[in-house]
Amino acid sequence: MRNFITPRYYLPALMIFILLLIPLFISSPYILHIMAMVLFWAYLASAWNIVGGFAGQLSLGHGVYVAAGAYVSSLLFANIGLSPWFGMIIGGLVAALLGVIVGYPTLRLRGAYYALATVGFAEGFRVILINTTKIGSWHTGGAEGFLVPLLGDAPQHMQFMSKVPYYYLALVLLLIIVGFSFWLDRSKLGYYLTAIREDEDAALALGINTARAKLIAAALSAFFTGVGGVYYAQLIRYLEPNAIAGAIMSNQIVFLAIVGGRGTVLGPVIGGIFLTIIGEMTRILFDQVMGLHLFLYGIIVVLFVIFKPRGLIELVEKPYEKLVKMLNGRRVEGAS
Amino acid sequence: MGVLSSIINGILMGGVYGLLAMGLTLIFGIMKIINFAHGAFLMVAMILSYWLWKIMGLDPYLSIIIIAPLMFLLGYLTQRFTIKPVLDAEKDVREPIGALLLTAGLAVAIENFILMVFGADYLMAKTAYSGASINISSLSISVPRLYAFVTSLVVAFLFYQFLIKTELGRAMRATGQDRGVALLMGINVSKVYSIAFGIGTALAGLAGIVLIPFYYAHPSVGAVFITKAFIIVVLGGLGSVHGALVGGLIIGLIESVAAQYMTATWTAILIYFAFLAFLLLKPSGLFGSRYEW
Amino acid sequence: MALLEIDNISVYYGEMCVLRDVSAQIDSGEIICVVGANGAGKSTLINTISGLLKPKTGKILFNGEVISKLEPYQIVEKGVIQVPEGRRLFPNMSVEENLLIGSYTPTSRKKRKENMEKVFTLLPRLAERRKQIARTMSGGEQQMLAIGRALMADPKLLMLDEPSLGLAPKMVSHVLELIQNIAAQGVTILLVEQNVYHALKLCNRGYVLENGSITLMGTAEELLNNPHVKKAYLGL
Amino acid sequence: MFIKRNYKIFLLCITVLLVMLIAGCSGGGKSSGEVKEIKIGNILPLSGSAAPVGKIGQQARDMAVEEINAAGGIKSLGGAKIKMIYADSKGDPATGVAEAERLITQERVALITGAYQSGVTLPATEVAERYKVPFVCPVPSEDVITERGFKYVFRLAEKTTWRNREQVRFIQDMAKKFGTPVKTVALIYENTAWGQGAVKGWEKYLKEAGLKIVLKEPYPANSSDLTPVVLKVKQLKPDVIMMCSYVSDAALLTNTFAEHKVKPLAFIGTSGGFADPVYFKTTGDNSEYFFDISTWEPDVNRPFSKEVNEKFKQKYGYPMNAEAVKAYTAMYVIKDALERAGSLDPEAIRKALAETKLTSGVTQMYASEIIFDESGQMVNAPLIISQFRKINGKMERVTVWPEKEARPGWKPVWPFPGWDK
Amino acid sequence: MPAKVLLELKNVTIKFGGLTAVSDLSFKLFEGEIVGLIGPNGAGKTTVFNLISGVYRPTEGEIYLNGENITGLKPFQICHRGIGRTFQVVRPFGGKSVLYNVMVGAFLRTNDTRKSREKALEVLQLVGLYNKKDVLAKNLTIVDRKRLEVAKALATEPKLLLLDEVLAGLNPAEVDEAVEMIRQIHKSGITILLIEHVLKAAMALSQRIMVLDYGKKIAEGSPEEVTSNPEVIKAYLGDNYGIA
Repeated sequence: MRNFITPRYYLPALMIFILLLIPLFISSPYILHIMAMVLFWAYLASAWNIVGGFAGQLSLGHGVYVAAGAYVSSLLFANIGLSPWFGMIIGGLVAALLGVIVGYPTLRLRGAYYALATVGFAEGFRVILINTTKIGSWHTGGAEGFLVPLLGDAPQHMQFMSKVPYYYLALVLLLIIVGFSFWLDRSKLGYYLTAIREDEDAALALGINTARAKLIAAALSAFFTGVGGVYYAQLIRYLEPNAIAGAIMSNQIVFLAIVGGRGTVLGPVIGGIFLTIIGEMTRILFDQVMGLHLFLYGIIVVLFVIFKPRGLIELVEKPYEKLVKMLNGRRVEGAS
Repeated sequence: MGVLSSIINGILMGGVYGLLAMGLTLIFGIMKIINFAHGAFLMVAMILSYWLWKIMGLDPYLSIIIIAPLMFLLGYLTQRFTIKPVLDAEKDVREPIGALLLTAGLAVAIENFILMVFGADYLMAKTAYSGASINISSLSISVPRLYAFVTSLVVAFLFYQFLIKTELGRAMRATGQDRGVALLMGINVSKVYSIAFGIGTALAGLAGIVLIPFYYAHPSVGAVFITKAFIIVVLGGLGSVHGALVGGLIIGLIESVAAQYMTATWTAILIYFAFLAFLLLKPSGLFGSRYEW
Repeated sequence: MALLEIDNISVYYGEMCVLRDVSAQIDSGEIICVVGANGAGKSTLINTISGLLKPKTGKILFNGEVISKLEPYQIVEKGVIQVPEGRRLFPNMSVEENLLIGSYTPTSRKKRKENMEKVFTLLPRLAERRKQIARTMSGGEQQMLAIGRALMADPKLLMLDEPSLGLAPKMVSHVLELIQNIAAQGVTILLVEQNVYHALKLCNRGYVLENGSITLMGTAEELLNNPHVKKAYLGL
Repeated sequence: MFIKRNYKIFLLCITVLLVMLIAGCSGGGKSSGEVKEIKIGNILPLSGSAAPVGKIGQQARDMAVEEINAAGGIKSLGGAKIKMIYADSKGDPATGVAEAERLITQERVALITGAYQSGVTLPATEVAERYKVPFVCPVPSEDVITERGFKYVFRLAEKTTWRNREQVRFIQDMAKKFGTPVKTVALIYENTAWGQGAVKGWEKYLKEAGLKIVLKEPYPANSSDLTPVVLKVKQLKPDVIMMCSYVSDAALLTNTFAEHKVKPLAFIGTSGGFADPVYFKTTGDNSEYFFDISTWEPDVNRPFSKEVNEKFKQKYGYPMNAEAVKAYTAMYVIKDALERAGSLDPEAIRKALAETKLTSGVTQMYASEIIFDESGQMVNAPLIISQFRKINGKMERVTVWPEKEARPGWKPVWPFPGWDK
Repeated sequence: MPAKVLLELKNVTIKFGGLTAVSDLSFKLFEGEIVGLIGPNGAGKTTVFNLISGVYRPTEGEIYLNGENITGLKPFQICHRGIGRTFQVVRPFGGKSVLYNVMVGAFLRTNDTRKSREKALEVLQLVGLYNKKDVLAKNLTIVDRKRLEVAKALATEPKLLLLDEVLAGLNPAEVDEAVEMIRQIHKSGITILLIEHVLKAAMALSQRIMVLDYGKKIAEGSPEEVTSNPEVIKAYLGDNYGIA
């Protein structure tokens, strides 16, 4: 019943505020584009985190859902003119359906077997995507990829000439997924998923329908990932099966979440921001050295798995708590 | 005749796949880790073998003497300094996947390290026998593939003998069957892990060496083979050595024979479906059992 | 001098204390038993001696030498051998292979032939079934093999964790007889049992472990007649 | 325990990484002050599997820029020097887009060139179009690149299907000339955008020519074994085998054909892998008498060809390839346009590019006349057929068709003489 | 007083490979009872629990809860129908707080986080873990882990609670505490079936005792009847305990 002016509330609010203001101070579309990508990757990592983090099921094939969302919405857009805004919902739902189709048989598998199965599904899906040039009379482009029609400034179709709307859209998506994760963390489903991650047999004995809970998690994760795919499709406007449904996409999502701290609300966000920025910087700074930036990427993942398996969140959490305490202390002092 | 040719070819390639999968299955059987860096190790061996051939004129098959121990060492050190700490930290975790992630990270790091150092060129050791073939009427058998196949079989045989007959091989199997009791038998399990990872890596290396006279090495060549190796070990049963060999032959045959009736890309899809079917319906594979080792 | 001296050790699982300030000693040639309820810490105790767990405080000496910092394989090398609870054979290996693994350490490897002979004389059934795969054997045979496997390591101190567990009564007495025979050959024995009577009948001295601490010690007779033991186990 | 002990090491590693980045960052941003410099952005695959071709393209451009700058830069702009800003696309479309954004808005380049892969070029050119920054594509050939009604995209390269058209013309020409009727064709192509594009062209032009396609066989670009494909072709005994492959699969196909002694009238490649220097290294004699289509060969009978190639060889240790020549030529096309524009205004540059009519100078090594049509597509991009021949024990690409551009004194060998050579 | 039959096992047998772990076991549990299931290690007690709670499916025979055949149902379905259980080897969700652990159980009967928390806190009071509600489960002592185990099961609001050796490993003072706790639980109207090794406590608690040996029921009756049964003494304590 205290007032809301405690650091616990105003610090996050401040952060969101800063993020909202950024486009006012940064005019460079490139920086905005990169920042949109950063937020986007953080979003994808968070979406993966629902099944990979909370439920502890290591999916290595999330590229499939990005592709599903991207292709479904873009095909509807190109062929029947359906706005990607609606496409987001349909793309997300199709991805969720795919998540259920993939998850139903595979989620019975544990640990490494599940990971392998998701790799298998993703690879199979990618190969099919490459070999399918037409669905009915709709061209998917096969390996040539699919060009999303460019309409210029068409807000009703999620297309903008400026990068600012894309930035805000990514920010909104990220806030939604963080809000969702926050809710999930405190909800029945979240408790159930965590219980499954910690000990599936014990969870069963507590009356948890573990198979269903995992499936719901998989569907939710796929849904959000699919929605992300729709965003990607409108931002990049070119869908290439290998880039979008391939191992690089799938692995990247996982790496971000791991480095950030899987199973936590903000870990994947932090991981997404940290690694994407590092990736971008190394790529620009050392572009004359082939492979360096991915090498560093790999090394960072290795270092984190070895030394900080719970992720960056661990490093951020304590200083943040301290800051909150410090600010809290000051306020109290000031008040008295 | 065409079918016969493709059967022969399938068997020859299948042997090499089997050799690669054997290392993967060994590491899983003993350490319960799926090594996502297996393909990267294969690539390293291919590149090393190529450069030894290129610079010193060393025939790839002779370079085994140098590269196999080197790969063993690489695997040994990788396990000792990267995987071991992760395994130790995850001892009490019910389903440890840290090691799996670690190997995935390692794969990315190794691939790009090689890219940085050696560049991305496609390399193939063009030996005297590289393009040679044995022709019996319209049937032709590729000589380098034949060599690769025979080598794979010999290595598989030796490896099997090693597991059955030697003290260390026995200790490895024991560790795979029951790590806890292996400790009580005076087996230095941590060292056995390192050796197993070393041997697994060396097997990947051998597969790389036999490939280099007819296949092209480049930093991402591992990806071509690693998925196939995953499929094979699941088919043969994770942890099963002969399963890996048989699985390799099956995949080789499917690839070769099925491609006569459909396009090569659809063969790939067919194989993925077979893989998923096995994972879902018979995850223990053809030969796997909990007591494999 | 005591063959094995446990000096005030405490063992933790994470932050949970499973053994608290446990001290005990075993002299050469003794048969010692540790009795206690499920979860009292008996297995933890012998696993700590074997080096699978490291004490947080205190130390363990074997032949006057600190072994509590050594790795399990180094401890085995010194002749401290454990027959784990539930046999835990290498299920996919033959009887012979299980025995061979038993003599993995370099020292015991040298005496492998000799020890194998010994084991086969002691346990002729194993000789008959050399080639049988371990998991296909009956519970009693498996326990025999587990003990035989331990003997291959040429133990100075043999620790048995609930060897009677899940065996038919006839088999139980057979196993106990076997343990006595082994002791007669000069092997010091540390026996962990829930079955109080069996255990105490066999041994010279015993310790009672309760909730991670030693609450009683004494000769077998003392313990058998101790009302506390009776109470704790019988509720009489 | 190990974890704790190494916590500091870990922190150190991360710190070092960050410091490195920050240091690098502050060092990287200092390029705005200089005047008299024209920044040209170049998106290339500098990492990933296409990195080698990215590298040779970079070298060719560097050489051209050096020459242009040494010769006094852009005179109409007061002798301003050209400065290349290279950006790595990793061969990934999303990265290509980000890089195009960066080049345009951060580096403020006057124009962009690149991006080798069609898959990267497609979205990257779209970015340029949006910002109204001219984009010169020397290499990417997917038809659609110049078929989107864009105003700022100019392509020096031929369209994919033009190659297929020329290949078919070549077959008909040879069949007539040597009296060996060609009825059936097998198409083998790697199954990515490029191969799938090629097959469309083949289908169209082969049909027009009345030839029968007996096999249409796509294979995954990273196949571990192509024997199955080869065996399939062998069964069908087509008159001509046409291939569209990257280098590893091109070599793999060639060697496997040799192993199984497949003997059609002709093997015809579609540049790409067949034009890669690695191809000869790894196939040796096996590729003798194969045909390949390309836009340039070291021996092609065109002005400046020899000289520039010699210089390049001196500089980098290996000869140019068609991609390098296109990249090199593109720099001169750009120079010419800048010279005529006399301004860095994108609209002016665009206009100058659109009005390009280069009929002299080193660009002759690529084409005698460089003109863009309204779509920005170069008209009549040159195409030639070469045959792989063993000369003094070494494999060489010998230009044999069309006759006027052929290496003097050399004629195509048709039909394929067989493997026992 | 003719009480209602809550749980009934009819000729339940389970075989693992060649081994018959439980053979032809039949018994009834009446509403409101506390029944002890005792027997030497390896007698099949925990297997009986696994059968009732649905971890294993019997090879033969049926299990009824409130007259409903629950044979072959999945563990979570059985839990829904009102059977809670603890594990002999405690299985907390180690990385989470005590409260979190119990809330997982409490969510079975509610979808509301607040209600689940209330229920969990109530249960924690009952088992005496309230003060440790924010401690990570993996940092608890053995005693507290057992309490937590019980609390988790209780939070699912079972009609029947299966307690697997919750007293094992406790010292006498703790045993007394735990016995008191179980009595409290029983008082709140929950039927209890407990596996015990510590006979004293089992007998003090149970109204009725069943003795299992080699998967067979060898005796059944009041604690006094059972402890004086020579077969039980033989099975449980060894052949000649009485003589020594």
